[in-house]
Amino acid sequence: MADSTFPNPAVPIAGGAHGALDVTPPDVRKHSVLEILHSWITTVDHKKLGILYMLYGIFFLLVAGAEAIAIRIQLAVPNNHFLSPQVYNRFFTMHGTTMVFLVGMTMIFGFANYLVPLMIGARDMAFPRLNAFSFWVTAFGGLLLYYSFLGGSGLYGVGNAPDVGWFAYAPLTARAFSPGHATDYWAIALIVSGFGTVGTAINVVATALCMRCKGMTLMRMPLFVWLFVVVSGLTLVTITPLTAAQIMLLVDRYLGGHFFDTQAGGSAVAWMHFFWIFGHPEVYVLVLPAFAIANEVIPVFSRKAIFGYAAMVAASVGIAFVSLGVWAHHMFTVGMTSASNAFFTLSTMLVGIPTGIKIFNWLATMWGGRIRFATPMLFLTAFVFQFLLSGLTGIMLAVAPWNWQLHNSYFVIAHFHYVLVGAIVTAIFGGIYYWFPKATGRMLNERLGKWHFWLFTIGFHITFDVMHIPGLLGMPRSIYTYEADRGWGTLNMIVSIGGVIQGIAVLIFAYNMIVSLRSGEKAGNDPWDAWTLEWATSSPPPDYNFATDPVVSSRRPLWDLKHPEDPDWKYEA
Amino acid sequence: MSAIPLTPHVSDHQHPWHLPYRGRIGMYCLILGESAIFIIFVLAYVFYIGKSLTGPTPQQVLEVPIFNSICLLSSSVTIWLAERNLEHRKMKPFALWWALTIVLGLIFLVGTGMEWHTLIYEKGLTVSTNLFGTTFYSLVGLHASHVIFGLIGLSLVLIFTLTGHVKEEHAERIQVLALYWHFVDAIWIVVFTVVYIIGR
Amino acid sequence: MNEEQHSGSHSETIHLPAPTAWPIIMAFGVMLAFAGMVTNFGISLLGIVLALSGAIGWFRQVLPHEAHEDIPVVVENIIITTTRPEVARIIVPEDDRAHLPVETYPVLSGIKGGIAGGIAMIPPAILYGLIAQHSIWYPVNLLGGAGVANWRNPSTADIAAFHWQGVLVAIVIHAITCLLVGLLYGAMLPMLPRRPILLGGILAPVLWTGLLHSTMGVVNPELDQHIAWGWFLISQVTFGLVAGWVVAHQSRIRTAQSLPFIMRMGIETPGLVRERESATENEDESR
Amino acid sequence: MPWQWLWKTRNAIFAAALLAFCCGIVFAQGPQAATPSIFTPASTPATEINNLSYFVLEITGGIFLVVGGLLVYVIIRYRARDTDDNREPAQIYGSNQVELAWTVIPVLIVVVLFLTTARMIFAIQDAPKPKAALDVTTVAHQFWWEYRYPALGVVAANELHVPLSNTQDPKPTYMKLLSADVDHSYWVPQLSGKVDLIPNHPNELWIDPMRAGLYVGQCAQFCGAQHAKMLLRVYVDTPDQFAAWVKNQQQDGVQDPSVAAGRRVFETQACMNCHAVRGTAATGRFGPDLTHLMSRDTLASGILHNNKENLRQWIKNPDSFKPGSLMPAMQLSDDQLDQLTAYLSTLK
Repeated sequence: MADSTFPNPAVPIAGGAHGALDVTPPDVRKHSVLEILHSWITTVDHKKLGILYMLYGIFFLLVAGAEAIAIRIQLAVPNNHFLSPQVYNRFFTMHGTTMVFLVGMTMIFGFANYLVPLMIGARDMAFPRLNAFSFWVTAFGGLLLYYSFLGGSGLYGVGNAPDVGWFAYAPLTARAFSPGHATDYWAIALIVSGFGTVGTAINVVATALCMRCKGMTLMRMPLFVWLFVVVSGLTLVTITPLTAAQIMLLVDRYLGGHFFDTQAGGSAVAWMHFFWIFGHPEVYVLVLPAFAIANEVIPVFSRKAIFGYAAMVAASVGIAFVSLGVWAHHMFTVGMTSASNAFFTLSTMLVGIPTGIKIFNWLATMWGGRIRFATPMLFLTAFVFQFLLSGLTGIMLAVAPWNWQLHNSYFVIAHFHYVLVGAIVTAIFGGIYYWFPKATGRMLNERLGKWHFWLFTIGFHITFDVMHIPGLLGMPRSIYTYEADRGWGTLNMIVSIGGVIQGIAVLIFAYNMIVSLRSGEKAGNDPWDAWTLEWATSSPPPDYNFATDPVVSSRRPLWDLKHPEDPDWKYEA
Repeated sequence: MSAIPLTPHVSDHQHPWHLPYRGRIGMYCLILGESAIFIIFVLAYVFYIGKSLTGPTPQQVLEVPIFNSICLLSSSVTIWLAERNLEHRKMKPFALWWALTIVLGLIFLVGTGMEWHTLIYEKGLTVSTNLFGTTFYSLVGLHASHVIFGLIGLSLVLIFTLTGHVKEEHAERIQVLALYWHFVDAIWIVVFTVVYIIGR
Repeated sequence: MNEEQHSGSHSETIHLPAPTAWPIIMAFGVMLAFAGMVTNFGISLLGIVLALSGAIGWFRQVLPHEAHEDIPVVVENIIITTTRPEVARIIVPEDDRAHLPVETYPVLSGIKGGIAGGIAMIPPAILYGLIAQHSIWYPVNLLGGAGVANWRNPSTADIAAFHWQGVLVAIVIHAITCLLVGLLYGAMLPMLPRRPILLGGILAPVLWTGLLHSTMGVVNPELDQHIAWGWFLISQVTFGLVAGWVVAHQSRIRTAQSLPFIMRMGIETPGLVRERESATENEDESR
Repeated sequence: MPWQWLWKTRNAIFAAALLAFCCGIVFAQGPQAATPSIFTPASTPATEINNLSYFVLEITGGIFLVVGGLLVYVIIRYRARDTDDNREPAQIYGSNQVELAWTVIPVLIVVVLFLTTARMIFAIQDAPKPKAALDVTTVAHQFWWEYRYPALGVVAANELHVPLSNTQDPKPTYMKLLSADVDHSYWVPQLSGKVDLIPNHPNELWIDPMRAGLYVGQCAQFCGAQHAKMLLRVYVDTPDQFAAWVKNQQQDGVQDPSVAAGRRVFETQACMNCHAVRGTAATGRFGPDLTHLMSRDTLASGILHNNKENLRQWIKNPDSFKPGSLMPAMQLSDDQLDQLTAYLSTLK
């Protein structure tokens, strides 16, 4: 690694700045179906595993989306009988659990797997076999969870899925109130997929710290990689408490323990603490990757460097730390002391400061740029707007007295769907439009993409803007139906219509992926005129990513090549 | 070996490019996650001290396992001595210290097993007896399971050493395993303090 | 370190970790081992056997040497090019506002000013307490009242008495607010025209008092009921004047008003950096 | 050209129009009389929260206008145009001063918001309890509410009666909140914020309703199959009404010999294992106390109007109204049903 010969002197191209790289064309040998299947099952390649993660996530996005549509049909009119209460309770439990653990977590780790090694100029993850194990154990955990629909009470019982809410508050999860195995499925499936999550988190941190190419110092890493280091660190200290709580739950259910047995002096509130010690940072585990995508897409489409790189890193680390001390804002109504309520109000509001810094920095990045509104940028612009709104409703919820009214109401549902759909899913869509050409070599269809964007965004706002209102009018969450005289009917009908529009948009997206994969426009290695290392190799990248190890000297290595007269390293040094 | 010149900056070529060992970073991450699990169990234990509605209480049944603890904690020293010997390519002392570490760990496990046997069959404390039983067996059991996993790893290394497969170049990997063992020992200090000193 | 990934890349092949089925077998085994808890013990047993065999197979993959396969490299030129070959610069006109003074105060001066002002506004507040209510605790409790438990409809005597929580909360609120205001002041100072005494001493306190006057009913109604706005304004102006005086007596630095707003904001961009460097060079020469 | 611009942004305009249309529907229809809106408070805690919420709404609304306005400005002003000169824009890397400024301003806003909130938390949560306060013990069950008035010797179910309060002579109601099984949450939005009912973890809640009338709400913590039909009804009575209600509730169950057959059914068919009728052998505690069943407006925790036909249907098959309810269908014959209904109808 020590010598630095220049085997490929730059070839001048008329009208463009330039550099040169060595790569290979993709392997063109014909394979049988079995061979291809075998290669995907046995692969330890971070790119293939990343794609597997994404496909798995998209599959469960459709499943959990279908559950959401069923839930919305049930709630569209008062006293509906579309779903029985039992089925409704299973659906909303499975919808929440699936979206958080099987869609959110897998998709973000899909991005991490595919992009982190490419962005830091590495050939693979630090532990490639652990990477494969992590994916498969997560995947099997998800399948186990859904197997509960078939085998809820053991193979011989009537099929039922978990129905205790994704938060599974004790003592509803005790044997006395949840007989059969439905709740066990929930706990066990999450423990199993938790192994995979922890494995991948370890892998991402080790990759980012130990596999960087020459010259890629920590303060030159793309913000995307930085954010994923923070996310993985946060995952390590949040998924594990969940696992601990699930172990306690299983001790209670299988060995007759009393952790959450209120009859024997156990505490139902202890479960809430343990769950939210996981549950709240988990929100940041999911939303920081959305920031990561924004940090890459917004600068490229604004044609400007990110504003305040160091401040962005500091804000991300700050968010991670503060997020560990805010969990009890989910518990303002359980009867904590007034001093605790005040403390958690303050700590929750403090999260608003680093997130505010991030929004301002994105705005400043766009300010003075030449913003191209291609589909990825459309999604990321909507992301900034929607994230701003969800942050503001978050401030409202942090105000403990107001939270006593809003907690567990549809206002909360609207708020966190604003974060999860309006910020995270929107950013992930943007990210897929942005990196799909890199992963497949073909562009996603721009026209279908615009349809997807506008239908999805309009549907989103119809659903979740309106959904705040029934919460303010007293509608609690998790109810399978409601009385006709409460004045919630019309609002819920509108919300449901919006949900269907979003569903259509997601189907358009799935169609777009299939069509573009077969016959999309050829992408070339750098379709967006971008600046990070993944665009310095062919699309899709060869198995070994880079034929020769890259060497970088700034945060935007490709900018340096494209603009030798104004390179970043001159400024950063 | 060649490199792609992505506008290399002059100063970059003067410093050797050094990155941390991935095994060590991975183990630190694992330890971070494991610590979080233990923190939750320890918090649960502390929270439930004195909340049991029925006996027996810790004062009635628990005896402080001093010999056990000394064995486990001294195994941290022996494994450190083993590491030092490996670095200096002294394979025989390495194997000796390493084996001693395993023996000390085994003594600890057997001690814990005897303690549990007494508690279950003589003093009538099981997981389902009361809150103390639930939290005690969970916390100590969680730690014991880590000791077991550590011992399996240590034994594998010992087997490979005796068959002559372990060489000096594996020192880094073996140090990673030793790191895990140090962690298990350090956790015992916490568990010991909470269960046998604060909780008793 | 990183032996198999990064070595030998100069040849026609590259070592990559070999594909292996052991991780998926182990993953399936782990899942089955757990699934046995909800189905049948036999499934757990099968899972454990699978997981163990997976672990052993995996072990043999990495020990004593990690298995890898050789991927042939075909060298192809990749052209890195852009459709926008030129970069715009922020143009800084040289004659921009050259008549304004070219000196201002460093950011830290704002913090110092905030501390000094915070200390200076205590005497007038205490004086008000002594004159109006014969108690130095009166203004303290008004400020700290939010943190004192059970503080509902307090009597004047209540407010005039000593409460340690009130003192504590008042000190914290006072210190934080003064520091923050000072910091904000220091951060924005280099962007704004000078006259810190006029701006920070008179204008800002008047605006601030007006803002508080309109919102205090919600923020703290007890304070709102008992407050003497005249005295409040005096305290605020004291803060502003002292803070401004302290700032004004800091040594000045040169980055100043001859530059356009964008440079006074401290914006970092290639063109401006060069400009700034050349400015400091000129400065050195002139000295 | 403005027309071109309009054409290009037709999607955005379409979206805005659709949103405006939806909002129109919402506000044209307006909340109905029975809507438990948090913006129509009738009790001190709810009123104070209402005032606080307007204050927070103003601040967050201001932030939204500023930041959202900047975003819209940036999108319009800095979008790539056809007249683009095809250069990269000037690269700007950051500014410590600007970062500092937009860090400190949010911190100041947080300080103000926090102080306001903290004061309100202490004011509501730690309010001193006046001597005149009425004590009620509320016990939540899957899926109904039990109300005990320890000082008055009254046990009621599902419909809470409390006296009217006023600022001169406050007569607040202090509720001790308990749970018999799983977590529940007490939420009548017009009277106060919600407080959870957690087994082995007593909580407290106070209200001082200033307007007489009926206030509705429902359980706000998922508690099992029929969480949705665990409705709350709080009747705020004038002092005279309340006194009359208490007087009636304090009496034993009516003993009408003309319905003795129904009473026999009640006592032989396991009804009395779960339900109590004071003055009889029935002392069950799992289900609602039925001593004054007919003094209530509703059945089954607020989901059915209380009349003979509904009562009969409910006894016949509770699952047809509340699938998953813990009350079993007793497989009574039609005669038994008629007799039982007749008996229960006398329990005024």
